[in-house]
Amino acid sequence: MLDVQAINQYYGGSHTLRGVSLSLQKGDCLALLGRNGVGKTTLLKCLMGVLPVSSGSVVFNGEDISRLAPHQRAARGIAYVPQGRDIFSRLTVEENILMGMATKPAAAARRIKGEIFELFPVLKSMLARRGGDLSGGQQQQLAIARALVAEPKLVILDEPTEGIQPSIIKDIANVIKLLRERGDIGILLCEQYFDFARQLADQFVVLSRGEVVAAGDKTEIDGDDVRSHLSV
Amino acid sequence: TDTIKVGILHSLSGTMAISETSLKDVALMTIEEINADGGVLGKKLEPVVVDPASNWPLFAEKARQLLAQDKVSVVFGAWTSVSRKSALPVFKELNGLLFYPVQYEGEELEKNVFYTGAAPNQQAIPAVEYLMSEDGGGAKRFVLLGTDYVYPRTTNKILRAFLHSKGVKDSDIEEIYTPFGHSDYQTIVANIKKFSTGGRTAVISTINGDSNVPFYKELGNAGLKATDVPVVAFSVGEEELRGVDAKPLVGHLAAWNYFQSIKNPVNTAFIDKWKAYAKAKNLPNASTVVTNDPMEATYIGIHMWKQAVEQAKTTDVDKVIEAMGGQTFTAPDGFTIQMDATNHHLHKPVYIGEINADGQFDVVWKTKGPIRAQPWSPYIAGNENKQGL
Amino acid sequence: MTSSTLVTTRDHLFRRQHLFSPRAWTGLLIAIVLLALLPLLNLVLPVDHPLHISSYAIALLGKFMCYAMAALALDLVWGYAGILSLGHGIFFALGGYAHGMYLMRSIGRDGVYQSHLPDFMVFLDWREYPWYWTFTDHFAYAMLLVVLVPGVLAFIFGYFAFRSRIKGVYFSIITQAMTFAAMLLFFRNDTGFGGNNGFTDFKRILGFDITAPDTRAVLYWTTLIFLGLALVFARAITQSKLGRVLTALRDSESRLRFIGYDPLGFKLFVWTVSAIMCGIAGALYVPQVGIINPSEMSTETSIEMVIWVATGGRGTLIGPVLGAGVVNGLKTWFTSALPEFWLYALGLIFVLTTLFLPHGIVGLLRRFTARNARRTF
Amino acid sequence: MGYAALLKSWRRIVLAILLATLAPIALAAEPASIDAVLLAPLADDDTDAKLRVISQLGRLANPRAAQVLEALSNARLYATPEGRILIAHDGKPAIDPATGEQLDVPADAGNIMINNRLRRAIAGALAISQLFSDDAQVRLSAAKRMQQSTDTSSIGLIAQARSRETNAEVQSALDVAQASLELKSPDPATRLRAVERLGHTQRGEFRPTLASLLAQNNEGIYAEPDEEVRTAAVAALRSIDRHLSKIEWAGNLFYGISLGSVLLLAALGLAITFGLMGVINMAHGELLMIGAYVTFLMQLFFRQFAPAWVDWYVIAALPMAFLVTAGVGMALERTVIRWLYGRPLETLLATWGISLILMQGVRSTFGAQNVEVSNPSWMSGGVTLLDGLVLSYNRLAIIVFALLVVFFIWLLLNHTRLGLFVRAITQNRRMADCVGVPTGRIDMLAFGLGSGIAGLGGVALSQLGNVGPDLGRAYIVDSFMVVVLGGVGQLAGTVIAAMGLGSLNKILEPWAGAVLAKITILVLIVLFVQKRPQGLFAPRGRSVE
Amino acid sequence: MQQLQAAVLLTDSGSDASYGHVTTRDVDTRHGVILYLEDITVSFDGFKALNKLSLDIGVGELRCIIGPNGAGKTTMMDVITGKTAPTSGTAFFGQNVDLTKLSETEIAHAGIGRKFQRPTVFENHSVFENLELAMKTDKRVKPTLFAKLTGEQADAISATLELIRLTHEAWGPAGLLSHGQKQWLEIGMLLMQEPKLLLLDEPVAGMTDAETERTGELLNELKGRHSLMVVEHDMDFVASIAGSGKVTVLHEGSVLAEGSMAQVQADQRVIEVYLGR
Ligand SMILES: Nc1ncnc2c1ncn2[C@@H]1O[C@H](COP(=O)(O)OP(=O)(O)OP(=O)(O)O)[C@@H](O)[C@H]1O
Ligand SMILES: Nc1ncnc2c1ncn2[C@@H]1O[C@H](COP(=O)(O)OP(=O)(O)OP(=O)(O)O)[C@@H](O)[C@H]1O
Ligand SMILES: NC(N)=O
Ligand SMILES: [Mg+2]
Ligand SMILES: [Mg+2]
Repeated sequence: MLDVQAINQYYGGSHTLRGVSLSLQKGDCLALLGRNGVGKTTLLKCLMGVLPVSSGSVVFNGEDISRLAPHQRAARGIAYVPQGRDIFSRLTVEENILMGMATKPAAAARRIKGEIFELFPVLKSMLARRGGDLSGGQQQQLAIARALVAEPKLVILDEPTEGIQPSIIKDIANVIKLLRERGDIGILLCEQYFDFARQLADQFVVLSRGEVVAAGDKTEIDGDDVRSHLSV
Repeated sequence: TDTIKVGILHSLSGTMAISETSLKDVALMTIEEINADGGVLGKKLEPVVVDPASNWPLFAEKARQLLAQDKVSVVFGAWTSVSRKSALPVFKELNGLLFYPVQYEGEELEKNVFYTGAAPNQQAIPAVEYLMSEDGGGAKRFVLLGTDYVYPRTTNKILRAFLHSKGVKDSDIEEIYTPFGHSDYQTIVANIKKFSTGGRTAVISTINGDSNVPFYKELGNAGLKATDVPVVAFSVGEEELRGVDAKPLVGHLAAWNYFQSIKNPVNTAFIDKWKAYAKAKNLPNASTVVTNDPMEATYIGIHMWKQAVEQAKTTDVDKVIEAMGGQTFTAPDGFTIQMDATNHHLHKPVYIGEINADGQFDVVWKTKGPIRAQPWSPYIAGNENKQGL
Repeated sequence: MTSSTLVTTRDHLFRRQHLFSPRAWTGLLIAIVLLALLPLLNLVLPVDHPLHISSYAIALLGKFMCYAMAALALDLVWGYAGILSLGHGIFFALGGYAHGMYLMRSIGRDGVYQSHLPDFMVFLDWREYPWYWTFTDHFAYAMLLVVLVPGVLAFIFGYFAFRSRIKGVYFSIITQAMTFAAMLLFFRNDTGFGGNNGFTDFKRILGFDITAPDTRAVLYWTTLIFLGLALVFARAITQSKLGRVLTALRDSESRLRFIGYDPLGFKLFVWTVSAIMCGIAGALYVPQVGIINPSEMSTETSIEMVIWVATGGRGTLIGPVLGAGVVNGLKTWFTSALPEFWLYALGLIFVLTTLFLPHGIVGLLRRFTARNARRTF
Repeated sequence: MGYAALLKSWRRIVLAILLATLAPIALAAEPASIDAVLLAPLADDDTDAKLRVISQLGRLANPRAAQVLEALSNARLYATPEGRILIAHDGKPAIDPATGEQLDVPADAGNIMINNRLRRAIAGALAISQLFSDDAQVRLSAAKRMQQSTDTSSIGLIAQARSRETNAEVQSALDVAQASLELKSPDPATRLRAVERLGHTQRGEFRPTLASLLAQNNEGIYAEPDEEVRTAAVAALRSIDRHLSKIEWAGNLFYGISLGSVLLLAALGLAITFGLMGVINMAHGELLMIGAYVTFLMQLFFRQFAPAWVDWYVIAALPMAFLVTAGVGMALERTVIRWLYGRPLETLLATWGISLILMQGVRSTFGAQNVEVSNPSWMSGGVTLLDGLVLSYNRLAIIVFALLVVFFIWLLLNHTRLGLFVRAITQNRRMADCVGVPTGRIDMLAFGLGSGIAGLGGVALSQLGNVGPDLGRAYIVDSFMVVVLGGVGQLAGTVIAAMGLGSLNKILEPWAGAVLAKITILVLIVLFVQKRPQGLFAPRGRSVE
Repeated sequence: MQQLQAAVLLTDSGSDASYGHVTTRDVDTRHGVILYLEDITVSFDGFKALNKLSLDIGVGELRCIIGPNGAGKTTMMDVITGKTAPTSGTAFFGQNVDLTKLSETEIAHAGIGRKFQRPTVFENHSVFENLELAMKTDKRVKPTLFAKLTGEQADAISATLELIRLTHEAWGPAGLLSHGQKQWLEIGMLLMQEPKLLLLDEPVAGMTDAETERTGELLNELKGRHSLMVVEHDMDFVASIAGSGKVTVLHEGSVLAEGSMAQVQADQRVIEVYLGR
């Protein structure tokens, strides 16, 4: 469903992504790994359309979306949990979740379905609180909830477990598994927490200095090999 | 050179543009008229228009530009007294020549300036006398309402002294000032109303510029009619009334030395010329243009300067000043008026008009003929000895 | 520790610790010398000489330099410390009024009413100078006021505002409110500063005829010297560690607190310095322009100052100086060349500058001299 | 024939008899038509003679005399050079009141001008005959006018009217009118009764006459000789003064609310473009101005094409102004402002430039002068409360209108997603884009909405003050103050701030004057922000950083 | 590892205030306790983020704090650093410094440094300048205006740069760093302040496992000579730094459990609310 071909990206003079390619099938979970500062976030931003690519293509469900604006990509079913959460800090929790449904028709986006609160019960008790007042972990949960209510076809998660308590990480893992099992959604997961990634991913792509240095599915790839790419 | 440069120093933007743009246009019209007549000393006049943008210090700067850079022979310009005061030092320093076309407070006499508007005794004093007369309503109490700057302050100082001389007590005089651009007159109108419960009251308004419209609207809506509390204004003319619905104002008064409604052939020609000019130049709202007192004063000023230059046979400032004294001109105000030989002011007739529904004035009182200006008001102590230059 | 690291570090540190790069020093000196020569073209050359410069042009340049100094002062707080003042006109005006009081008293009895009082006091029937005019006939005292009045006002205002942690638009708006209030106050004739007219018709400064060409030239040079000093001084501040604290303050004030800096003192320092600089600019402006009135405190004036800075390039020092010169130069030129259309031209320039020159004139210059420019100013 | 006409109405007979006793001159006149000789002085310059004619005409119980008076007061009376007086009618031939002859006004006929003194006299003269009108409303206003009369000779007429009057309101008005004349009665008891009656009215207009009773001449002798009457006068004055101060308070409150709604209307658009969107929109004032000019154009349009409906031009101007300014706003947003999001201070520079262009644009098109926008008749004048407090209709309308606009915005922001989207965009544009908000379109709509509301504000402002190129400049500072004081992005805060500033201003103004009041307000704003550095409705907590 | 040591040595020299005089009362830690929190309550519109929280930390202790999201860990740090005023309760730095009466700046002066949960660096300043600003020195106006960077100080900054592996980015704006790099920069800034008590809110969030390990080593080095309070959700990391030290579990604003890592991990209540089954 997602096919990324030879993306190049520059920040001013520095070449951040160098010919990155990857592809993701419906129902799969792809984990994107790499050390700090190698360009993982940059890649995800390029996929979401937040950053322009200077060359290469992003094809989603057969359509080249590499020139589309983020909201157009969102409309095509891509949801994004950014690193750093990007909560609308002065909107209430409820409004934040409603924002997740921005691509839906207004009538359908009046109420929040209860399901999401089963996953993140804490949000339910805090609907009226401002997003920015939440604790770090609560915000992270909110960001994930916001992406999930959009009922996306592809969800891009940039370090979703950051700052989240262990028990909820487990829950999130379960949800991702569940989504994956449903088979109608693609998951692109960028993660530092290797065990978490390994538990969920069908495929791995390891990035180093903007280049793909290793890729393969979970049967092919060897954990220690990946780890070696991740250490200094 | 084969032209004579003439500076025009009127605000074309900012708060005073309302009043001053038409003076610039009249000046250009007059210059065109003179040029069509063969110019001055065989040379064409070349207008140099600058925009001091209602900013007083800019008046000084632009005056300096006109005199030092463009080397104009004369400048026609300024409206508010404060702009004149700010440009004055430049005219003195560079020995320039300024024709100032607006009624003002007096208390000034400069060799480099010719005042073609009214001094207080040619406008304010007769207006108050009229208000006190049987016909004017026999006012006993007075609200002196003005914009807070030198012209209203000084004028009211003179008027207060004048009223004292007529036996009016301080308790029967209320002086109120508002800043330029003031727009909420609710409280002030309520105050006037309250003040008027103390006896026959008239308002003497030296409100300038933009504030007049909200003031009159408030007055109308608060139900204060001219028959109850008449307002006489010194800065409201035909041009200002273009921006107001005149119906609620009918009966309120203004004192000037000229009204568009004055009937005489010179005036008719002047009005026609102006209307034709507006149409030809495609001025905004050309179909509704009006003439007013400062426009007439500008027109007179330019013509008199031309006469003086021709008499002096030079544009040299000192010689022109010399030649200005005693110049006469058949003015649209219905008289052949004269530049005083000593005090640089015109002898002017005084008219008091009531606003009618068309935004014009019906003359209800006038002097028999032109009267001489007293720039040094006799009502101000210490002025007794000041007369000519 | 690799040696290459040390080299770059030292390199950077070296560049950082010098006030100006040699190139910038040269440029600055050449500019000052050229500007200093201009009045001579007015004084020495005969009027009809092709190189003669009119007294008008000199006066204009003198005025622009005062504006440039005000812009520089504003940029110090806005560009570096992120404090946007929409009311800097008040400091400019207060400096001007302080000097103006002295100039008014130097008129002596040469006014219209030949009184020892200024004309406007005479027509208000005042018999004596009000207390706040005491000693203003002494030049030195007036100069003290030029520094003290804007300085003290800024200090008090700043102390309370910064202590309450008023920031962003809230701060901008209260500076506007303060200046607007002051303008209304000064517009009142009863306040004792000449109302709408302000002070004008000066005759003498320190006994010299204020309109004499050589007096004007001296005023011009004085302004030039002060502008040069202001530039060096501002550069010294922004180059110091304090300068970096200021920019940190602009970007994240609360973070700065947690590493142990008290923003109050830093803000107050730069705010007061800026106000004083602005006051001095105002004091230099008055004798050259020949009038000071409350319109200098109008909202428009203060906003225009912001515009000079933005046009020139906020957060650079030469930018505001250029901005003040260019914007005012264009304005002067347009108001005569296109008296009825100048607002279109000026407005369009503002719009285009923001759209196409996000870093102002300096940004444009840098694009041309891209290589070395980054650290010169 | 004249008598025949009189016989038609018994009222007229009564009146004629009455007039016969009171005004012998009137008897001599021919009632149906008017003697040209009587009218002749109207053509001259002598005001006193004119006054005599007016008072005589007033006593002629003659419709034609009333017609002459009305024509005189409406400047429709002409005099030919031969001294013939003609009543002109718009579109119809003129009538010679002396002969009834219909003819065109000769070209050399001059309009007879009047002044305030004559106007007052005409009103009084007309009032006498109107006292006997069939219409109670006309009688009432005539009676009120008679209260101002100083002509003691009309006492009898008033008494007569009073005796026949059935309407209670008119009765009491006549009583007052009678009382005000009876102050001059030689009988102390009558005077006493009159003083008491006038005191009861509590109306300020009787203050001068009552006060004059207490005046002392140089020898210390009172104008009113009777001690008892003087005591009553003192009491009456006190009662009037009490009432006046009550009116003053109520007035200040009203003025405050009214000023508040003006500030509110001026600021509401900015509450959206600046408060919600973060654009420091210096061209906001010019959007107000455009709204006002649209109103002006609508008025022109109606005058030209639908003169019968001209009173409703303001209503029609509302949607037009909204659309036009919204269009201008959207165009600005698409061409300039969209490039500046995230650089709020740059918007200041660009919108300042835009404001200069818009201002000059209007100046070039409509001229530098103000244009005339008149209140529709239903917005002119006012309702009188408490016998002396006039609440003008235009201000009332504006208060109501302000509330409506607030309600409209509230609906839009809280019951559509627009408000949510706009707030989300200003907080985190990139993320809003990522969740699927078409930021470009929302920005355009929101800016259009803010501008459109500014346009509505402009319509309102056009009803109060100047409509000229500088209109906007006058409101820009106040608008920003209101929005900021209320707390940026807080609609409720904006409303309260506007009302608070308005009321405070008007409470301070009577004793401090307009300027000091404004200065005080500004100083209070500065102090207030010390206490609330984020405005009235400041959000607190972590989310603020 | 030798750079690491260098940095640790540097932070050691902090006590002798060699960079001009810093005017704060000396913290009295004679009782061996550097931080006392007693009955701290913080309520936001009725919601109690902290509820009668009591806690103390000994001199030289490294205390790990864990607890569910929203337990109040960050709020506690806010109270200690003066960002949030407690609704009730007392907070003392040593025996004598009442933290509730001091401003953020004064608390920083007294010797408490903090790394924030979300990295907050001066984005427009270079990495070098970020460290320079944080560096312990007299931070009042006048000394700052006339401050000159000494060779010694420059070296200290260079050492820290090496330690946080940002030498190559030293002169680029900090805003351009990646998330993990900013985390490191924050840690670097904290070290430059040479505080007596270091508060670290989720120091390894977003770091790779290798980086996490390094951080652990660094903290272990600091332990003993400095007092540290570390908040983390990464249990392996917590285990690696806690050693035999105490771990405190916060829940709903107060202490739920306290003890060694093993004790805590075995606690049923902790498993219930935090670790999950
Ligand atoms: N706006 C920018 N301009 C220039 N360089 C940037 C910018 N943003 C990031 N970089 C640089 O690009 C590189 C990649 O950054 P990116 O955020 O993609 O890393 P990452 O792999 O997500 O790291 P982390 O694991 O720390 O989140 C980093 O070296 C960073 O310094
Ligand atoms: N200003 C505020 N207004 C309302 N609630 C707040 C505010 N600040 C914090 N809270 C609430 O207080 C609680 C404690 O927050 P805190 O950030 O201290 O949690 P934490 O323990 O740091 O959590 P995490 O592990 O997720 O970072 C949370 O429920 C949060 O929503
Ligand atoms: N002279 C005037 N009207 O200012
Ligand atoms: Mg990343
Ligand atoms: Mg936390």
